Amino acid sequence: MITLVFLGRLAEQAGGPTRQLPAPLDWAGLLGALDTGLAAQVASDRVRLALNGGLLADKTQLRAEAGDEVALLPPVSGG
Amino acid sequence: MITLVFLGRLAEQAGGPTRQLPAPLDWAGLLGALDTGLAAQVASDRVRLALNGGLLADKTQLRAEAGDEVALLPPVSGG
Amino acid sequence: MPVDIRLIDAAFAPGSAIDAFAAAHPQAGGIASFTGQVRVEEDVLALELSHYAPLTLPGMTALGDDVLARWPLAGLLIWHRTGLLHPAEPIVLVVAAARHRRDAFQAADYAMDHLKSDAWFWKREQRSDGWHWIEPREQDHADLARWRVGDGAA
Amino acid sequence: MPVDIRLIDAAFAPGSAIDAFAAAHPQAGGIASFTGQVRVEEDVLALELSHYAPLTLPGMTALGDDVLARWPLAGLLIWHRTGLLHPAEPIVLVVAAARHRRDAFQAADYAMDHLKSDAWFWKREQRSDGWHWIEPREQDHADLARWRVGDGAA
Repeated sequence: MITLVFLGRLAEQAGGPTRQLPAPLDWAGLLGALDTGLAAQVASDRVRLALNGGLLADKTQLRAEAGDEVALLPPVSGG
Repeated sequence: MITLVFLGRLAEQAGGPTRQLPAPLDWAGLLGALDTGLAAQVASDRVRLALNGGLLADKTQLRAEAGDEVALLPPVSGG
Repeated sequence: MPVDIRLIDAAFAPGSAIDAFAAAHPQAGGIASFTGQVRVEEDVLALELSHYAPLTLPGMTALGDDVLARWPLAGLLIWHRTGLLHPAEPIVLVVAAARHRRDAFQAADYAMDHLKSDAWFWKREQRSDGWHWIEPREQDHADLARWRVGDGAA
Repeated sequence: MPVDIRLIDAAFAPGSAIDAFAAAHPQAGGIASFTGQVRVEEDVLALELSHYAPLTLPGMTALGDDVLARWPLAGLLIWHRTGLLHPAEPIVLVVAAARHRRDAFQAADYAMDHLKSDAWFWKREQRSDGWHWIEPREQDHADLARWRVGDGAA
Protein backbone atom coordinates (compact mmCIF):
# COMPACT_ATOMS: atom_id res chain seq x y z
CA MET A 1 0.00 0.00 0.00
CA ILE A 2 0.91 3.65 -0.44
CA THR A 3 0.00 6.30 2.13
CA LEU A 4 -1.34 9.64 0.93
CA VAL A 5 -0.93 12.50 3.42
CA PHE A 6 -3.20 15.50 2.91
CA LEU A 7 -1.99 18.76 4.43
CA GLY A 8 -3.81 21.98 5.28
CA ARG A 9 -7.18 22.47 3.66
CA LEU A 10 -6.67 19.38 1.49
CA ALA A 11 -7.11 17.23 4.61
CA GLU A 12 -10.48 18.81 5.16
CA GLN A 13 -11.49 18.29 1.53
CA ALA A 14 -10.23 14.71 1.51
CA GLY A 15 -12.25 13.95 4.63
CA GLY A 16 -9.15 13.03 6.65
CA PRO A 17 -5.40 13.51 6.93
CA THR A 18 -4.37 10.19 5.29
CA ARG A 19 -5.62 7.63 2.83
CA GLN A 20 -4.23 4.28 1.60
CA LEU A 21 -3.98 3.43 -2.08
CA PRO A 22 -2.70 0.24 -3.74
CA ALA A 23 0.86 0.28 -5.12
CA PRO A 24 2.24 1.20 -7.54
CA LEU A 25 0.94 4.74 -8.09
CA ASP A 26 1.72 7.31 -10.76
CA TRP A 27 0.35 10.80 -11.45
CA ALA A 28 -2.61 9.59 -13.52
CA GLY A 29 -3.40 6.96 -10.92
CA LEU A 30 -3.33 9.55 -8.15
CA LEU A 31 -5.69 11.93 -9.94
CA GLY A 32 -7.99 9.03 -10.85
CA ALA A 33 -8.24 7.95 -7.21
CA LEU A 34 -9.39 11.38 -5.99
CA ASP A 35 -12.83 12.83 -6.51
CA THR A 36 -13.13 15.46 -9.23
CA GLY A 37 -12.94 18.59 -7.05
CA LEU A 38 -9.97 17.37 -5.09
CA ALA A 39 -8.19 16.10 -8.24
CA ALA A 40 -8.56 19.53 -9.87
CA GLN A 41 -6.95 21.18 -6.85
CA VAL A 42 -4.12 18.66 -6.69
CA ALA A 43 -3.49 19.22 -10.40
CA SER A 44 -3.24 23.00 -9.97
CA ASP A 45 0.15 24.72 -9.98
CA ARG A 46 -0.26 25.69 -6.35
CA VAL A 47 -0.19 22.16 -4.91
CA ARG A 48 3.13 20.34 -4.61
CA LEU A 49 3.91 16.67 -3.98
CA ALA A 50 6.54 15.13 -1.73
CA LEU A 51 7.59 11.50 -2.02
CA ASN A 52 8.96 10.12 1.27
CA GLY A 53 9.72 13.68 2.47
CA GLY A 54 11.41 14.86 -0.74
CA LEU A 55 9.68 17.52 -2.81
CA LEU A 56 9.09 16.53 -6.42
CA ALA A 57 10.31 19.09 -8.94
CA ASP A 58 7.75 17.73 -11.45
CA LYS A 59 4.82 16.09 -9.74
CA THR A 60 3.57 14.52 -12.97
CA GLN A 61 6.66 12.26 -12.79
CA LEU A 62 5.35 10.64 -9.57
CA ARG A 63 6.32 6.95 -9.25
CA ALA A 64 5.38 5.54 -5.85
CA GLU A 65 5.98 1.96 -4.74
CA ALA A 66 4.63 -0.12 -1.86
CA GLY A 67 5.48 1.47 1.52
CA ASP A 68 6.00 4.94 0.08
CA GLU A 69 4.42 8.07 1.51
CA VAL A 70 3.06 10.72 -0.86
CA ALA A 71 2.29 14.12 0.71
CA LEU A 72 -0.06 16.59 -0.99
CA LEU A 73 0.98 20.12 0.01
CA PRO A 74 -1.18 23.18 -0.62
CA PRO A 75 0.38 26.67 -0.38
CA VAL A 76 1.51 27.51 3.14
CA SER A 77 -0.36 30.17 5.08
CA GLY A 78 0.71 33.79 5.21
CA GLY A 79 1.82 35.53 8.29
CA MET B 1 28.41 82.03 39.56
CA ILE B 2 28.23 79.84 36.49
CA THR B 3 28.60 76.06 36.69
CA LEU B 4 30.72 74.29 34.08
CA VAL B 5 29.91 70.59 33.63
CA PHE B 6 32.63 68.47 32.04
CA LEU B 7 31.48 65.25 30.40
CA GLY B 8 33.35 62.12 29.39
CA ARG B 9 37.10 62.42 29.14
CA LEU B 10 36.91 66.20 29.64
CA ALA B 11 35.96 65.57 33.29
CA GLU B 12 39.15 63.63 33.71
CA GLN B 13 41.21 66.31 32.02
CA ALA B 14 39.55 69.09 34.01
CA GLY B 15 40.27 67.23 37.25
CA GLY B 16 36.59 66.91 38.15
CA PRO B 17 33.07 66.89 36.75
CA THR B 18 32.18 70.51 37.58
CA ARG B 19 33.80 73.88 38.13
CA GLN B 20 32.43 77.30 39.14
CA LEU B 21 33.30 80.46 37.22
CA PRO B 22 32.19 84.05 37.88
CA ALA B 23 29.33 85.43 35.75
CA PRO B 24 28.99 86.59 33.06
CA LEU B 25 30.88 84.27 30.77
CA ASP B 26 31.39 84.33 27.00
CA TRP B 27 33.39 82.11 24.64
CA ALA B 28 36.66 84.00 25.10
CA GLY B 29 36.17 84.01 28.86
CA LEU B 30 35.56 80.28 28.89
CA LEU B 31 38.69 79.47 26.89
CA GLY B 32 40.71 81.87 29.04
CA ALA B 33 39.58 80.15 32.22
CA LEU B 34 40.74 76.71 31.07
CA ASP B 35 44.34 75.56 30.91
CA THR B 36 45.88 75.48 27.44
CA GLY B 37 45.46 71.76 26.68
CA LEU B 38 41.84 71.69 27.79
CA ALA B 39 41.04 74.98 26.01
CA ALA B 40 42.42 73.57 22.75
CA GLN B 41 40.16 70.55 23.06
CA VAL B 42 37.09 72.60 23.91
CA ALA B 43 37.83 74.83 20.91
CA SER B 44 37.98 71.85 18.53
CA ASP B 45 35.05 71.07 16.23
CA ARG B 46 34.39 67.84 18.08
CA VAL B 47 33.36 69.41 21.40
CA ARG B 48 29.90 70.95 21.72
CA LEU B 49 28.46 73.25 24.36
CA ALA B 50 25.03 73.20 25.98
CA LEU B 51 23.63 76.15 27.92
CA ASN B 52 21.08 75.08 30.53
CA GLY B 53 20.47 71.82 28.66
CA GLY B 54 20.13 73.36 25.20
CA LEU B 55 22.82 72.63 22.61
CA LEU B 56 24.40 75.73 21.13
CA ALA B 57 24.46 75.76 17.34
CA ASP B 58 27.47 78.08 17.47
CA LYS B 59 29.42 77.72 20.67
CA THR B 60 31.43 80.90 20.06
CA GLN B 61 28.16 82.79 20.66
CA LEU B 62 28.08 81.60 24.30
CA ARG B 63 26.55 84.16 26.70
CA ALA B 64 26.10 82.72 30.19
CA GLU B 65 24.66 84.66 33.13
CA ALA B 66 24.67 84.01 36.88
CA GLY B 67 23.00 80.70 37.73
CA ASP B 68 23.47 79.23 34.25
CA GLU B 69 24.94 75.78 33.61
CA VAL B 70 27.36 75.31 30.72
CA ALA B 71 28.06 71.70 29.70
CA LEU B 72 31.16 70.75 27.69
CA LEU B 73 30.36 67.69 25.58
CA PRO B 74 33.02 65.62 23.83
CA PRO B 75 31.99 63.15 21.09
CA VAL B 76 29.87 60.32 22.45
CA SER B 77 31.33 56.84 22.53
CA GLY B 78 30.79 54.30 19.80
CA GLY B 79 29.09 51.15 20.36
CA MET C 1 26.17 24.33 19.82
CA PRO C 2 25.40 27.72 18.29
CA VAL C 3 22.12 26.72 16.61
CA ASP C 4 18.91 25.92 18.51
CA ILE C 5 16.07 24.95 16.17
CA ARG C 6 12.85 23.47 17.55
CA LEU C 7 9.27 22.67 16.79
CA ILE C 8 7.38 23.23 20.05
CA ASP C 9 3.96 21.85 20.88
CA ALA C 10 3.20 23.83 24.05
CA ALA C 11 3.16 27.50 25.07
CA PHE C 12 6.54 29.07 25.84
CA ALA C 13 7.84 32.42 27.14
CA PRO C 14 10.09 34.19 24.61
CA GLY C 15 11.72 36.34 27.30
CA SER C 16 13.12 33.38 29.20
CA ALA C 17 14.47 31.93 25.96
CA ILE C 18 16.05 35.27 25.01
CA ASP C 19 17.72 35.71 28.41
CA ALA C 20 19.06 32.14 28.40
CA PHE C 21 20.30 32.59 24.84
CA ALA C 22 22.03 35.88 25.70
CA ALA C 23 23.68 34.29 28.73
CA ALA C 24 24.89 31.43 26.52
CA HIS C 25 26.61 33.88 24.15
CA PRO C 26 28.47 36.34 26.39
CA GLN C 27 30.98 37.13 23.67
CA ALA C 28 28.18 38.61 21.51
CA GLY C 29 27.60 42.32 21.90
CA GLY C 30 24.14 42.30 20.38
CA ILE C 31 21.08 40.09 20.42
CA ALA C 32 18.22 40.73 17.99
CA SER C 33 14.95 38.90 18.42
CA PHE C 34 11.59 38.67 16.77
CA THR C 35 8.49 37.18 18.37
CA GLY C 36 5.36 36.56 16.35
CA GLN C 37 2.31 36.14 18.54
CA VAL C 38 -1.33 35.30 17.92
CA ARG C 39 -3.02 38.67 17.62
CA VAL C 40 -5.86 39.29 20.01
CA GLU C 41 -8.65 40.16 17.63
CA GLU C 42 -12.36 40.23 17.92
CA ASP C 43 -13.84 36.86 17.03
CA VAL C 44 -10.57 34.91 16.84
CA LEU C 45 -10.84 32.12 19.41
CA ALA C 46 -7.84 29.99 18.47
CA LEU C 47 -5.22 29.31 15.82
CA GLU C 48 -4.18 25.83 14.72
CA LEU C 49 -0.81 25.19 13.10
CA SER C 50 -0.27 21.94 11.27
CA HIS C 51 2.98 20.89 9.65
CA TYR C 52 4.46 17.97 7.72
CA ALA C 53 7.28 16.68 9.88
CA PRO C 54 9.45 15.23 7.06
CA LEU C 55 9.65 18.70 5.48
CA THR C 56 9.21 21.24 8.26
CA LEU C 57 12.10 20.59 10.62
CA PRO C 58 14.62 19.86 7.82
CA GLY C 59 13.46 23.11 6.20
CA MET C 60 14.12 25.02 9.43
CA THR C 61 17.50 23.35 9.84
CA ALA C 62 18.51 24.22 6.28
CA LEU C 63 17.40 27.80 6.89
CA GLY C 64 19.57 27.92 10.01
CA ASP C 65 22.58 26.75 7.99
CA ASP C 66 21.85 29.35 5.32
CA VAL C 67 21.66 32.16 7.91
CA LEU C 68 24.90 31.07 9.60
CA ALA C 69 26.66 31.02 6.23
CA ARG C 70 25.55 34.59 5.48
CA TRP C 71 26.35 36.40 8.73
CA PRO C 72 29.04 35.91 11.38
CA LEU C 73 26.83 34.95 14.31
CA ALA C 74 27.65 33.77 17.80
CA GLY C 75 24.35 31.92 17.89
CA LEU C 76 20.96 31.48 16.27
CA LEU C 77 17.66 30.30 17.72
CA ILE C 78 14.55 29.44 15.70
CA TRP C 79 11.56 28.09 17.60
CA HIS C 80 8.16 27.53 16.01
CA ARG C 81 4.94 26.48 17.68
CA THR C 82 2.69 23.76 16.33
CA GLY C 83 -0.75 22.62 17.45
CA LEU C 84 -3.53 24.67 18.99
CA LEU C 85 -2.65 28.23 20.05
CA HIS C 86 -4.71 30.76 21.96
CA PRO C 87 -4.71 34.53 21.37
CA ALA C 88 -1.56 36.30 22.67
CA GLU C 89 0.51 33.09 22.65
CA PRO C 90 3.86 33.24 20.82
CA ILE C 91 3.93 31.45 17.45
CA VAL C 92 7.53 31.96 16.46
CA LEU C 93 10.73 33.21 18.06
CA VAL C 94 13.91 34.01 16.17
CA VAL C 95 16.99 35.22 18.07
CA ALA C 96 20.38 36.04 16.60
CA ALA C 97 23.48 36.91 18.62
CA ALA C 98 26.44 38.59 16.96
CA ARG C 99 29.44 40.69 17.74
CA HIS C 100 27.98 43.47 15.60
CA ARG C 101 24.46 44.82 15.77
CA ARG C 102 23.77 44.90 12.07
CA ASP C 103 24.60 41.21 11.64
CA ALA C 104 22.18 40.26 14.42
CA PHE C 105 19.36 42.39 13.01
CA GLN C 106 19.80 41.21 9.43
CA ALA C 107 20.08 37.55 10.39
CA ALA C 108 16.84 37.67 12.42
CA ASP C 109 15.06 39.61 9.71
CA TYR C 110 16.21 37.22 6.97
CA ALA C 111 15.29 34.15 9.01
CA MET C 112 11.76 35.47 9.56
CA ASP C 113 11.30 36.32 5.88
CA HIS C 114 12.44 32.85 4.82
CA LEU C 115 10.76 30.82 7.53
CA LYS C 116 7.51 30.86 5.61
CA SER C 117 8.96 29.58 2.38
CA ASP C 118 11.51 27.16 3.83
CA ALA C 119 9.37 25.75 6.64
CA TRP C 120 5.97 24.35 5.89
CA PHE C 121 3.08 25.39 8.13
CA TRP C 122 -0.63 25.54 7.49
CA LYS C 123 -2.76 27.71 9.72
CA ARG C 124 -6.44 27.97 10.39
CA GLU C 125 -8.35 30.29 12.67
CA GLN C 126 -11.31 29.39 14.79
CA ARG C 127 -14.00 32.05 14.78
CA SER C 128 -17.50 31.93 16.18
CA ASP C 129 -18.75 30.59 12.82
CA GLY C 130 -16.11 27.84 12.58
CA TRP C 131 -12.61 27.22 11.23
CA HIS C 132 -11.09 29.27 8.40
CA TRP C 133 -7.83 28.51 6.56
CA ILE C 134 -5.33 31.36 6.31
CA GLU C 135 -4.22 32.00 2.74
CA PRO C 136 -0.73 32.93 1.52
CA ARG C 137 0.01 36.67 1.55
CA GLU C 138 1.46 38.74 -1.27
CA GLN C 139 3.54 40.67 1.32
CA ASP C 140 5.48 37.48 2.09
CA HIS C 141 6.68 37.30 -1.51
CA ALA C 142 7.70 40.96 -1.42
CA ASP C 143 9.61 40.39 1.84
CA LEU C 144 11.51 37.49 0.29
CA ALA C 145 12.28 39.42 -2.87
CA ARG C 146 14.14 42.04 -0.79
CA TRP C 147 16.95 39.59 -0.16
CA ARG C 148 17.46 38.67 -3.83
CA VAL C 149 18.61 42.17 -4.77
CA GLY C 150 21.91 43.21 -3.21
CA ASP C 151 22.25 39.98 -1.23
CA GLY C 152 21.44 40.98 2.31
CA ALA C 153 22.68 44.53 2.08
CA ALA C 154 19.15 45.95 2.44
CA MET D 1 0.92 54.73 27.20
CA PRO D 2 2.63 53.15 24.20
CA VAL D 3 6.10 54.54 24.87
CA ASP D 4 8.33 53.38 27.73
CA ILE D 5 11.63 55.28 27.82
CA ARG D 6 13.95 54.96 30.79
CA LEU D 7 17.45 55.55 32.05
CA ILE D 8 18.19 52.67 34.41
CA ASP D 9 20.90 52.62 37.05
CA ALA D 10 20.84 48.94 38.02
CA ALA D 11 21.03 45.61 36.19
CA PHE D 12 17.85 44.42 34.47
CA ALA D 13 16.66 41.31 32.60
CA PRO D 14 15.67 42.07 28.99
CA GLY D 15 13.54 38.92 28.74
CA SER D 16 11.19 39.95 31.54
CA ALA D 17 10.82 43.37 29.96
CA ILE D 18 10.13 41.85 26.53
CA ASP D 19 7.50 39.44 27.89
CA ALA D 20 5.75 42.20 29.87
CA PHE D 21 5.85 44.46 26.83
CA ALA D 22 4.42 41.75 24.56
CA ALA D 23 1.64 41.07 27.07
CA ALA D 24 0.85 44.79 27.18
CA HIS D 25 0.39 44.90 23.40
CA PRO D 26 -1.76 41.86 22.57
CA GLN D 27 -3.07 43.50 19.40
CA ALA D 28 0.45 43.51 17.93
CA GLY D 29 1.37 40.51 15.85
CA GLY D 30 5.10 41.08 16.03
CA ILE D 31 7.65 42.20 18.58
CA ALA D 32 11.20 43.01 17.51
CA SER D 33 13.87 43.58 20.13
CA PHE D 34 17.51 44.40 20.34
CA THR D 35 19.66 43.96 23.43
CA GLY D 36 23.16 45.35 23.61
CA GLN D 37 25.22 43.75 26.33
CA VAL D 38 28.70 44.26 27.72
CA ARG D 39 30.86 41.82 25.78
CA VAL D 40 32.79 39.35 27.87
CA GLU D 41 36.32 39.98 26.66
CA GLU D 42 39.64 39.22 28.08
CA ASP D 43 40.86 42.04 30.28
CA VAL D 44 37.60 44.02 30.38
CA LEU D 45 36.61 44.23 34.03
CA ALA D 46 33.84 46.81 33.89
CA LEU D 47 32.19 49.46 31.74
CA GLU D 48 31.09 52.85 33.05
CA LEU D 49 28.41 54.88 31.28
CA SER D 50 28.06 58.53 32.14
CA HIS D 51 25.43 60.85 30.71
CA TYR D 52 24.26 64.45 30.95
CA ALA D 53 20.73 64.29 32.27
CA PRO D 54 19.46 67.55 30.70
CA LEU D 55 20.28 66.16 27.25
CA THR D 56 20.13 62.40 27.49
CA LEU D 57 16.55 61.63 28.49
CA PRO D 58 15.04 64.43 26.34
CA GLY D 59 17.12 63.03 23.46
CA MET D 60 15.71 59.55 24.03
CA THR D 61 12.17 60.93 24.30
CA ALA D 62 12.53 62.86 21.06
CA LEU D 63 13.87 59.73 19.38
CA GLY D 64 10.82 57.82 20.61
CA ASP D 65 8.52 60.45 19.09
CA ASP D 66 10.46 60.29 15.83
CA VAL D 67 10.17 56.49 15.65
CA LEU D 68 6.43 56.57 16.41
CA ALA D 69 5.92 59.15 13.67
CA ARG D 70 7.70 56.94 11.12
CA TRP D 71 6.12 53.54 11.74
CA PRO D 72 2.65 52.46 12.89
CA LEU D 73 3.60 50.84 16.19
CA ALA D 74 1.50 49.44 19.00
CA GLY D 75 4.30 50.24 21.44
CA LEU D 76 7.94 51.19 21.79
CA LEU D 77 10.37 50.60 24.65
CA ILE D 78 13.84 52.16 24.95
CA TRP D 79 15.79 51.43 28.11
CA HIS D 80 19.42 52.45 28.60
CA ARG D 81 21.71 51.63 31.49
CA THR D 82 23.89 54.19 33.21
CA GLY D 83 26.55 53.76 35.87
CA LEU D 84 28.89 50.86 36.40
CA LEU D 85 28.23 47.70 34.37
CA HIS D 86 29.85 44.30 34.57
CA PRO D 87 30.59 41.99 31.62
CA ALA D 88 27.47 40.28 30.20
CA GLU D 89 25.11 42.88 31.68
CA PRO D 90 22.61 44.48 29.28
CA ILE D 91 23.41 48.07 28.28
CA VAL D 92 20.47 48.89 26.08
CA LEU D 93 17.13 47.33 25.19
CA VAL D 94 14.90 48.48 22.36
CA VAL D 95 11.57 46.73 21.74
CA ALA D 96 9.00 47.62 19.09
CA ALA D 97 5.57 46.04 18.78
CA ALA D 98 3.60 46.39 15.58
CA ARG D 99 0.83 44.78 13.64
CA HIS D 100 3.27 44.02 10.83
CA ARG D 101 6.67 42.44 11.18
CA ARG D 102 8.57 44.83 8.94
CA ASP D 103 7.43 47.87 10.92
CA ALA D 104 8.61 46.32 14.20
CA PHE D 105 12.03 45.36 12.75
CA GLN D 106 12.64 48.71 11.09
CA ALA D 107 11.56 50.72 14.12
CA ALA D 108 13.92 48.80 16.44
CA ASP D 109 16.77 49.01 13.94
CA TYR D 110 16.28 52.75 13.40
CA ALA D 111 16.02 53.42 17.14
CA MET D 112 19.31 51.62 17.77
CA ASP D 113 21.08 53.47 14.96
CA HIS D 114 19.90 56.84 16.25
CA LEU D 115 20.27 56.22 19.96
CA LYS D 116 23.96 57.05 19.79
CA SER D 117 23.50 60.38 18.07
CA ASP D 118 20.28 61.47 19.80
CA ALA D 119 21.13 60.27 23.30
CA TRP D 120 24.38 61.33 24.90
CA PHE D 121 26.46 58.67 26.61
CA TRP D 122 30.14 58.48 27.34
CA LYS D 123 31.70 55.11 28.03
CA ARG D 124 34.95 53.98 29.54
CA GLU D 125 36.29 50.50 30.08
CA GLN D 126 38.21 49.29 33.07
CA ARG D 127 41.10 47.02 32.14
CA SER D 128 43.86 45.69 34.33
CA ASP D 129 45.96 48.75 33.47
CA GLY D 130 43.20 51.23 34.30
CA TRP D 131 40.32 53.09 32.67
CA HIS D 132 40.11 53.75 28.91
CA TRP D 133 37.59 56.00 27.15
CA ILE D 134 35.75 54.47 24.20
CA GLU D 135 35.98 56.58 21.07
CA PRO D 136 33.28 57.20 18.45
CA ARG D 137 33.09 54.59 15.69
CA GLU D 138 32.95 55.22 11.96
CA GLN D 139 30.42 52.38 11.63
CA ASP D 140 27.92 54.41 13.65
CA HIS D 141 27.98 57.16 11.01
CA ALA D 142 27.51 54.59 8.25
CA ASP D 143 24.56 53.06 10.12
CA LEU D 144 22.91 56.46 10.44
CA ALA D 145 23.49 57.33 6.81
CA ARG D 146 21.45 54.28 5.76
CA TRP D 147 18.27 56.01 6.87
CA ARG D 148 18.88 59.22 4.94
CA VAL D 149 18.58 57.51 1.57
CA GLY D 150 15.11 56.18 0.80
CA ASP D 151 13.73 57.15 4.19
CA GLY D 152 13.45 53.93 6.09
CA ALA D 153 12.84 51.69 3.11
CA ALA D 154 16.19 49.94 3.54
